[in-house]
Amino acid sequence: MIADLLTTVLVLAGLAFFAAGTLGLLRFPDVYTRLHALTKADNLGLGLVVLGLMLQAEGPAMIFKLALIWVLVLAAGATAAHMVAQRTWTHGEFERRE
Amino acid sequence: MNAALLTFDFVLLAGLLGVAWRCLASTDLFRAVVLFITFGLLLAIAWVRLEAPDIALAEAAIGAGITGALLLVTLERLKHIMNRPRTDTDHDPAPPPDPVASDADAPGAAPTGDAASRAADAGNAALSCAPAPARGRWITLVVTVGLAGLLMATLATQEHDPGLQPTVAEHMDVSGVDHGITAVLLNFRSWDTLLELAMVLLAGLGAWSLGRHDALPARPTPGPVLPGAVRLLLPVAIVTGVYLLWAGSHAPGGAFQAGAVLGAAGILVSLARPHELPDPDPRLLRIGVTAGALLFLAIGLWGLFAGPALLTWPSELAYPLILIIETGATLSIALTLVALFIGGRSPREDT
Amino acid sequence: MNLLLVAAAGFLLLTILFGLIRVLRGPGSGDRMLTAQLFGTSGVGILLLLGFALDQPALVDVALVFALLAVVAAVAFVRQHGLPEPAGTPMHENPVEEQPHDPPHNPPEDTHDR
Amino acid sequence: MIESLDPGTLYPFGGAALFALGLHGLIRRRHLILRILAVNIMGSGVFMVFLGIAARGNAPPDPVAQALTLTGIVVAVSATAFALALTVHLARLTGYAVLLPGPLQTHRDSHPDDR
Repeated sequence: MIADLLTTVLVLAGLAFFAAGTLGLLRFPDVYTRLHALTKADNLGLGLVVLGLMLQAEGPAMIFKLALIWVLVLAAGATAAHMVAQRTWTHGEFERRE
Repeated sequence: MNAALLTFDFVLLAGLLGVAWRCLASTDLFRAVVLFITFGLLLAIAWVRLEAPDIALAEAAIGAGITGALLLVTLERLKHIMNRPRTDTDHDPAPPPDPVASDADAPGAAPTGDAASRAADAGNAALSCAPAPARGRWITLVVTVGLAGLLMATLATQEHDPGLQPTVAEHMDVSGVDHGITAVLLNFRSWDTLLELAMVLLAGLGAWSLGRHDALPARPTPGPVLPGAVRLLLPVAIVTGVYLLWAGSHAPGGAFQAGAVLGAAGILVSLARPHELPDPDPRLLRIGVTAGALLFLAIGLWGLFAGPALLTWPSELAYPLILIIETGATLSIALTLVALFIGGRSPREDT
Repeated sequence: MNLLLVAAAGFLLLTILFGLIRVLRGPGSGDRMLTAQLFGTSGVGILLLLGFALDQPALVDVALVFALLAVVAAVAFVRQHGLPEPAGTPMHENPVEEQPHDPPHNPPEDTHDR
Repeated sequence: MIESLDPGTLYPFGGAALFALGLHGLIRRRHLILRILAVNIMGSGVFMVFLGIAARGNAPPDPVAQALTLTGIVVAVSATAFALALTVHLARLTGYAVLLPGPLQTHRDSHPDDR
């Protein structure tokens, strides 16, 4: 019962970060600030959803798998964000508001 | 619950159709490719809703990893070709002579807002393409809408049929595995799988035969982040691939999913630091690429002489044989996908 | 509980569809690639939520594959799409550039020091 | 009515629409990359019809249909990769990534094999 309540709270909090990330992606003026919005969804949004689902998981194997997924998404998001930022920087295309 | 799932299905289908439409209507190739990657993601979720986790696994590995990388590297190669100087002075270096390009200026056919997006990325000028001509628009629209209506009417009147599911369930105990799809792929309908491996091999050979000048450029790795990420991801990818191969005997997974994951991992490695990679021994590469089909064929022939018939195996030996075949198939599929991505033979081979 | 998870998955699907606006608008290819990256994360979330809601543990494997390979497209984009190429890479060994009588059309990459 | 709309009934219609959309794109667009994408979308529509029919009803889905779809996806990705390689080759020979009517006109001296 408590676990269900905690799951609800955590998943909803995670969704809030996903919503914030998408909103930032749409509203922020240039690539660098949009990167910032993206990593919020990766780190905290998925992190909170995974944490909420861990409370519902059966057995340590499933919990481990969920944690692994989160770590992989973190690594992928950080790498992609870094590389896109670097590429934009080296090309000097500082894109302005449309 | 049901209503929520139904809403989810409708939104998903609308999203799939919308993404496919925008993808095919795009005048910017890069945008079309990103939309196609998104399409693959939504498709994997659709397969989940159709109770096909095996297909979703394959779609995830292929859609997220392989197709995206393949399309992006193709765009890069095209950009390189289009931007390079022309030596043949007789040839007209004007933009592609679209036979109906004059129609593109017709009202209604011009793209809206794409000019700005193209200008923002001047380096991608070679990656834009003419919009569809206005002429003939209504004919194809009518034909395709009519075809879709016909298909839908057929589907709507079709009687529900349980299909072959009861038959497969009945014979599971002789298949040697506990997962229906693996049993079908490697025991009940092994012909399909053998021909599929042959098909993958043929595609690889075809790309290989186009020559060696299409090699991947060896660029220095910018900074330590990418090698670090690869160092983290590669072991996990290999373990995941082997896990999927092993899981295929009793749960969603199998040779194709494992091969696709390992192939995507190989693509990641070749992208991350091609200049540090030693060129593989061509003979070993050839053995690896053909291993799946040859192993399958050899065991199938053994079945002809020692067992009941070609491509069949006695049920007590089925599990180890299937595992051997699947291991070979995984290796071949992974290597062929990497070879298809790199494109062309290794430069060392001819020297 | 399951209803909440399905609704959450539907919400993530909606964020993907809204994010498509960024893909359509661009303006740069970096923006589009970033958005695809965000879609990958949302897709992982949807798969996990559906896996728990519909009690299909195999979906966690699908999400694992997605999370694992999410970076491949982005790396392909950055490595292939636009990083300045150093001179002397295999792609530069194309025979066209060996013709010296066509200087105005040299590709920008050739301005790097050999 | 609403309760009887299970995914197995709903998705095949989406698959038919996807197939038509892909066909439309295949006919209308000239750039070969877009045509390859269009063929892939048509294929996805076919897979969706197939898997949808396999998943109809309350029984477990038909494993034969799923196995054939899996085979189809692997063949599709190999064929796509080969088609992309051919497109690059065509562009290298002619300078264009569209199919033109008439005999193939290649750049003289631009193909390494002629070196």
